[in-house]
Amino acid sequence: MSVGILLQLAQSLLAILLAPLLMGWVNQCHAWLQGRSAPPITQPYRTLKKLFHKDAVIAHHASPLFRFAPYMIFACMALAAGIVPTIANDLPFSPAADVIALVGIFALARVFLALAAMDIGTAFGSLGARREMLVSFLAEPALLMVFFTASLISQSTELPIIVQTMAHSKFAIYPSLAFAAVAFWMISVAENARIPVDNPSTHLELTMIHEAMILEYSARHLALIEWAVALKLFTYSALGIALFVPWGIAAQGDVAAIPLALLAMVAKLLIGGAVLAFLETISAKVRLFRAPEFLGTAFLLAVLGMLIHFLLEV
Amino acid sequence: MEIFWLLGIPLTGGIFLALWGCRKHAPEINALFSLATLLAAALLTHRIIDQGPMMVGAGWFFIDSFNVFLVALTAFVAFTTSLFSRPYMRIEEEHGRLNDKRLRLYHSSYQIFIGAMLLALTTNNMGILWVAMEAATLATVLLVSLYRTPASLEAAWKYFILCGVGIALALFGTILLYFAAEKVLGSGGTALLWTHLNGVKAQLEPTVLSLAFVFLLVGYGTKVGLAPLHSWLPDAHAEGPTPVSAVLSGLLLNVALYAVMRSKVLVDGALGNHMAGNLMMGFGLFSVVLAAFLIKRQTDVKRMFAYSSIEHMGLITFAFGMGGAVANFAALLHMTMHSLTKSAIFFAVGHATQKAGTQLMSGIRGLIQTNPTLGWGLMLGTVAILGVPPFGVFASEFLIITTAMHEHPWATPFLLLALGVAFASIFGKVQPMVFGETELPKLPYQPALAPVFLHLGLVLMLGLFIPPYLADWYRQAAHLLGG
Amino acid sequence: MTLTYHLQIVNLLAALLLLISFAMLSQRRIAGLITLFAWQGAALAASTALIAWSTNQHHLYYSAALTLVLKVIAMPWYFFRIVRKLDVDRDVEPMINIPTTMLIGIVLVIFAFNLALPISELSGTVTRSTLGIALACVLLAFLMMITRSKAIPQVIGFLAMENGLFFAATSATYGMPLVVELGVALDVLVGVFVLGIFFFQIRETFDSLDLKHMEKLKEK
Amino acid sequence: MATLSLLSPDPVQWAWGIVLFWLSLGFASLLLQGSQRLLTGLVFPLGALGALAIAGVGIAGLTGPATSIVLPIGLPDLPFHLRLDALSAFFMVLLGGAAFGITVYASGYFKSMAAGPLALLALWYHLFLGGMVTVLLADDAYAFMVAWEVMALSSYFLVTTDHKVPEIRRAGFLYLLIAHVGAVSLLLTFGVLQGGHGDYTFDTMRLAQTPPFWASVAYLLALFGFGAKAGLVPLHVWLPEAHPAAPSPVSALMSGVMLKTAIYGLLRVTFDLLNIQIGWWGTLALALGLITALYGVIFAAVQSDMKRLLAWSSIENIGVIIAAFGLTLIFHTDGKGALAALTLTAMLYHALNHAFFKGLLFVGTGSVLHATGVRHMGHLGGLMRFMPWTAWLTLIGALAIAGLPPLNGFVSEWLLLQAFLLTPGLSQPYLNMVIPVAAAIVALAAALAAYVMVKFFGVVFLGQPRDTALQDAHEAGWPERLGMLWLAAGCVLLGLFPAQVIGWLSPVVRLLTEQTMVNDGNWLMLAPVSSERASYMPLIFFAVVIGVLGLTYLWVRRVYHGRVRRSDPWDCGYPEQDARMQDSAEGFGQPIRQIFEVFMKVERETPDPFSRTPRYHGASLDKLWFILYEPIARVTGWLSEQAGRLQHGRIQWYLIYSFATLIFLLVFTTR
Repeated sequence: MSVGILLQLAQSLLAILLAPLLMGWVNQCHAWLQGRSAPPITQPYRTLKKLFHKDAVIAHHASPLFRFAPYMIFACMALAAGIVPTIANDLPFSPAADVIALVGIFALARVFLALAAMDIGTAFGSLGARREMLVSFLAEPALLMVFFTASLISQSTELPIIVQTMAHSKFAIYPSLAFAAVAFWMISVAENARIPVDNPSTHLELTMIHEAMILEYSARHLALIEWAVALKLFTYSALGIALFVPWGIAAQGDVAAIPLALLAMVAKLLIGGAVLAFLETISAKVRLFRAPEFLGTAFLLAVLGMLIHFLLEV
Repeated sequence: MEIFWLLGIPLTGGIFLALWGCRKHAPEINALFSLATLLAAALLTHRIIDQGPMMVGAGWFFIDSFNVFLVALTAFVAFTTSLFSRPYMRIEEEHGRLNDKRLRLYHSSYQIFIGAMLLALTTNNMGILWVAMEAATLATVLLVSLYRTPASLEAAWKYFILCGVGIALALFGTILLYFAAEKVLGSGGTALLWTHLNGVKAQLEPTVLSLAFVFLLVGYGTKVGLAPLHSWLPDAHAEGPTPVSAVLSGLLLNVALYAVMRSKVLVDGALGNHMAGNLMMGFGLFSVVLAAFLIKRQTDVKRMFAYSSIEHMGLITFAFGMGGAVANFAALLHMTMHSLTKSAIFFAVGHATQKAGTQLMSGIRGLIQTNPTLGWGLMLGTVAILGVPPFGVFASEFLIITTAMHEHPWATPFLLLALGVAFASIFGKVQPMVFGETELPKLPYQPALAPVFLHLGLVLMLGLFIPPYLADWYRQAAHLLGG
Repeated sequence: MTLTYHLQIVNLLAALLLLISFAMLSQRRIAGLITLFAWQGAALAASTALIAWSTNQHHLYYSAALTLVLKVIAMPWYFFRIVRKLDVDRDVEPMINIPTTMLIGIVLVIFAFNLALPISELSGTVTRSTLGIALACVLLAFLMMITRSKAIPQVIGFLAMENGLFFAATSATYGMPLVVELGVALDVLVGVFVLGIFFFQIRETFDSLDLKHMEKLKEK
Repeated sequence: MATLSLLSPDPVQWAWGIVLFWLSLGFASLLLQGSQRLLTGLVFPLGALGALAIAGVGIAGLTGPATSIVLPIGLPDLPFHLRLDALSAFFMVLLGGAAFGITVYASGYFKSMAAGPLALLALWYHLFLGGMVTVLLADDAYAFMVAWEVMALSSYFLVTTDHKVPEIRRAGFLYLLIAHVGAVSLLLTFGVLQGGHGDYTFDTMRLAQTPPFWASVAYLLALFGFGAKAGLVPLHVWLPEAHPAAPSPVSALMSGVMLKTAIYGLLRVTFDLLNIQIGWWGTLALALGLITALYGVIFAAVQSDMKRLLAWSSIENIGVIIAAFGLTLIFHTDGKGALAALTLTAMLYHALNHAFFKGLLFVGTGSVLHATGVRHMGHLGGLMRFMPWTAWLTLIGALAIAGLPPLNGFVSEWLLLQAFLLTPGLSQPYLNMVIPVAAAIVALAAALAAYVMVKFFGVVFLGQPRDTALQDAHEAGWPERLGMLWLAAGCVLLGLFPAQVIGWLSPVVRLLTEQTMVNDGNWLMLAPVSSERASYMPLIFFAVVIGVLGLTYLWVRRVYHGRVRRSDPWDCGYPEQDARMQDSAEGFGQPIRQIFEVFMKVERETPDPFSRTPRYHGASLDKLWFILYEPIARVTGWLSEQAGRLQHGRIQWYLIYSFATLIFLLVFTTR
């Protein structure tokens, strides 16, 4: 048990600390693919440091909610990162929240971000909030459907159990998971404000979603939000790994397997990041009104996956 | 003995008022006579409760639980109506729509009308019953045409002709009845006595009785206002003075239905099948539905409530048609509730129309602003008549509808439809009359709202608690009607 | 059974009644109508008296007398007076034209006879067969009320109906109990009286007795 | 709880006593017409105490055995039977809990009302409360119907408190009409259920062996009748009209509590009175519920009147509850007792939650209305700065109804989704496939609810005031705050201690499904079937979030600094942006409208390019109104016209009617 708690802490901290690195890696791959000279992989850390040192500038009529939100968002993301098994399975904290609760956490963070965006009452803020909620109300059920497919297979909504079934029980091919995986990819792209739904590196008001919401933030608040964003990307990647390529994650109480698991993890993340960057580079951002269609497709795929599970695997 | 008081008082009242009616205090005298009648009725009722059904006056009169409660009801509503008519008629006089001579006519024929109805209720002789009904008609014809306006004359004329024809058919039915009875009871006076007929009803000739019942149903049914024989009713109610409308739909319709029921008992006994019941159910349903749809298009408030009377009479007829202990009980209850509530509504409506100076509902607005009690009276009365609990009308509708659902499910869609339409129409029209803004003036006299709330209070009470002896009456009557 | 000849007379009178009813249906002029009505009353009284005599039911004499007084003398006189007062002699063309009315009348008579047949079988009275005629008279009077578009003819139709009823009572059942008959007579009397008042009121409000003035009250 | 049950040997008598207390309070308030201060200062607080007592009695009744009394009133052969079993008790807890907060709030809210109307309002208010409790207690058809209609009537008079506004009158009329039609169909239900010998007590109905066909008829009638009250699509049209029209505490009561009485009735009839249940009933209810949920939330998203928005969201929640009801039926008829128990628990839990957060939100809008006199969100905004109490408390409600952890809305949704995930246990393969898709719809509705709540809270409380008048909006008084605090506390506690709440629910669930939901977890862990399968620990969850939050805060402050500089908003450097550039309510709803336009009849008036004062107006109307209700109205109109032709005016025609009738009957009888 104590080992478990140690592992839990270690993993959570690891996630929190490593998250910006993943972000850095993705950006680097971007740069390479676009033939630019890449920023150092630690660039995100520097940005955060700089931001933390700055004085916060806040609009006159900003309400307490505005200042409270970044902490809330960060806390939610940290919690999420703590729940998803990255290196070790069956952590003492994981029963606190299953996949549905996980979706709930993301929703909580999102709602606070949207509210904070509307708080200043600028045109961009409410615009961003609206678009974010528009994207999310389609992405969220789709994500749930993906999880449902997995949990219908593993008879559980507990991530550890799911990983257990996928990784450590007899190997089987689940066609439904293929659909789920594609859906999951599309969803995580949307949720993490990446191309083709949103573009993290633009401030063009016609297109931006996420950036529009955090326009008014500066200094430590902005830092926390950026960090939370990185964490979110990390968590989603970890989720994807846990659901679809869980091999390598250390089984229950198997402390010896931890180092191996760590390596496997890093490798998967590197590959995942690279693939993300690659796909982003080759795809173009769609018009905002196409976004619902994009997510609708994801939703459809997820549901299809579930039906296929019923057709072929029961 | 009470019976002679009961019948004598209104009669003398009629004559007295005809002679002295021009005096200043005619309304009070009228009220006094009605009060006396009420007392006599109370005594009679008391005696019946004590000693049960009895023949009075050498078998000419027969009082049982069925008619005694109608007698009490009639005397009571007649009294409250006379109270209401006191200020109402005063105001009418102020407005110059009436003069002393007309008032004299009004008061005397009011008394005679009441007397005739009481006679019709108490007599044991089907022939006398017929005579009394006709007398009641004649008395009210003059009341309906009291204003002498073209409209009121037209209404009265239609009333007279249609009811006259109807009642003539009823006479033919009575003759056939006598014709059949004479075979069994031998000719002479006794052959039309209901008690005797009831005693031998099993031996009466079925074919003759079925014919007789058709004539009686069509005849008295015209007076009950069953569609499609109802055409006189809305006109007569809308054009006569409001107290008359109140007693017409509160009492006369009941009495007519009473006559129908008396004959139904005999016919059922003779035929041994459900023919009479089916006919009544058919008439009842048709009236309910037709009335509901006609209510929807009304603009005149009294006319609207007249149609609602048709609807309720249809409901009662339907219930009686279903037969059986529960349905009969419900029908009797509904008779009581309807007369109390409807007369109360007419009282309220009467003052409202006087206030607005028109019977058009579009002219009556925001009553609870200028005098709240009147407004609430009308609102609560309407709610009650629409069958919303805890008012008593609901109690009977509850029994009727649930029984119908169990006995004759095919009928319930019609009931559902009709009740829905009627509710929408009436409530949708009354609401703006009671609520909202207004600039109507106050009334010159204090309106008599005591009767309104007295009635509504009774209806409310009966909805939540029916005194045991009253319940016993209903039960006995229901049983006697073949429960 | 072979009828004694005064009963044959009764049947004859019955036929006469029917005939008069038809005549009334076809009569356009009000004065003529009243006369016919009086004749009908007379026939009725005569038949009643005959039945009373043949079956010595004494109370029937009273009702015969009553009929005579009321329907042969009082009412026609009263109506003539009204007609003269209001000089409304001519009735306009009835709603349905006369031949059609006649045809309908025939149909009604047949219907009435068929209706009365099973009852007449049961009737113990010697004059049972007249019940059908009585019913026919009632229905014809009803038809007349429907077709006429003026007040007075309608009322006469109404009274003719009462005649029919009365005939039914006497012929089929040797008359109702006396009280009832008195009551009925009284009612009729009062009714006619009331009507008289009415005519004047109607007259002074609409200055005619034409019913087409009285079609205001309806569903818009 | 134990003390309470000691204190009241017979809960049902207590409950009835409290009802009588409320009634007397109502009529007493008629005598207090003169003094406004007594009314708000005494009558309403006493009423609130009554509500609290009702909740207590309910808790006592949950554990104790069913108790019943017979009152001396009612019909001669049918005196009022009252009975308090676990089901009634649960709903009494719901009622009391919500009504206490709302009534406390009301005692402050109505301070601004004139004494005369207020006395009347107090009368109807307490009649309303009494009626609802009596509905829960009634143990025979007559008592039930009387209480049911008293409830409807009093609430109608409450809705039309401000009867001088024509729209409000119209709303009240529509409400009462649909309520009445529903009531008649309930009458028919009881007509089917009764034994036929005029015995209307629920006991005999329980014993009656209804044949399947008639049972189905009864069920459908009940679904119609109760659906009309609960706002089941397509019988929902009255709800978005009536709830905004009423004074806010009343809207809160209606939305939070009254709708639940319909749910209670549905449960009572289906599981208790009917002796058989049939599979397709559940499927029907599930389908209707899902449609209602989606329909409601979509329309909530496009509203621009804040109370109307909440009303539509009530429709959504009712839809979710009915869907859960349907699923319960499906499991129950399929012999999956445990799963039925789980679903039923989820349903009851959601009903309870909805009472609290919807009550909270409605009274919140009440305070806003009080402070600004504006209901249209287009004229609000930035109120968080002027009325922080209201804003923060409302925020709790908004997060709860959006189904966000760790608040109560999430728990019931979580349980429900778990139930959906368990459907592979069912015997019909067809349902197996369809129901997870149904789960998708529930999830969609939940996500949209979040959208709606962001819109609601963001537009009303955040941003800049869209109207200069809002500058002097005042915070709500103390009674209001207390009321809101109570309700908010309910939202939080129900979210944090699900295990306990489910423990309390178990008697109800056992009563209806002969089983209870197994909780494999412990006092802080919720694990429906087995902890292997799913688990959720709200307390831990909450603690961690708070902990991390606190740690981060401290760490940021320690390691770095807390310096803040105030300035104008940045907004991409655009200098003269003002309040009108924020999203209006319509603007925020626009994407939803674009996506779901098929359900709506959209009225747009776009400004003409050359107009000096360009203004845009858009309204999204309920299409059902036009494709369902207006045709009905037209048909009845046509029919009544035809009927009118009969009343022709010519006496000859009338004579012909009688004549024809006579002839017809003669032929009819002698053939």
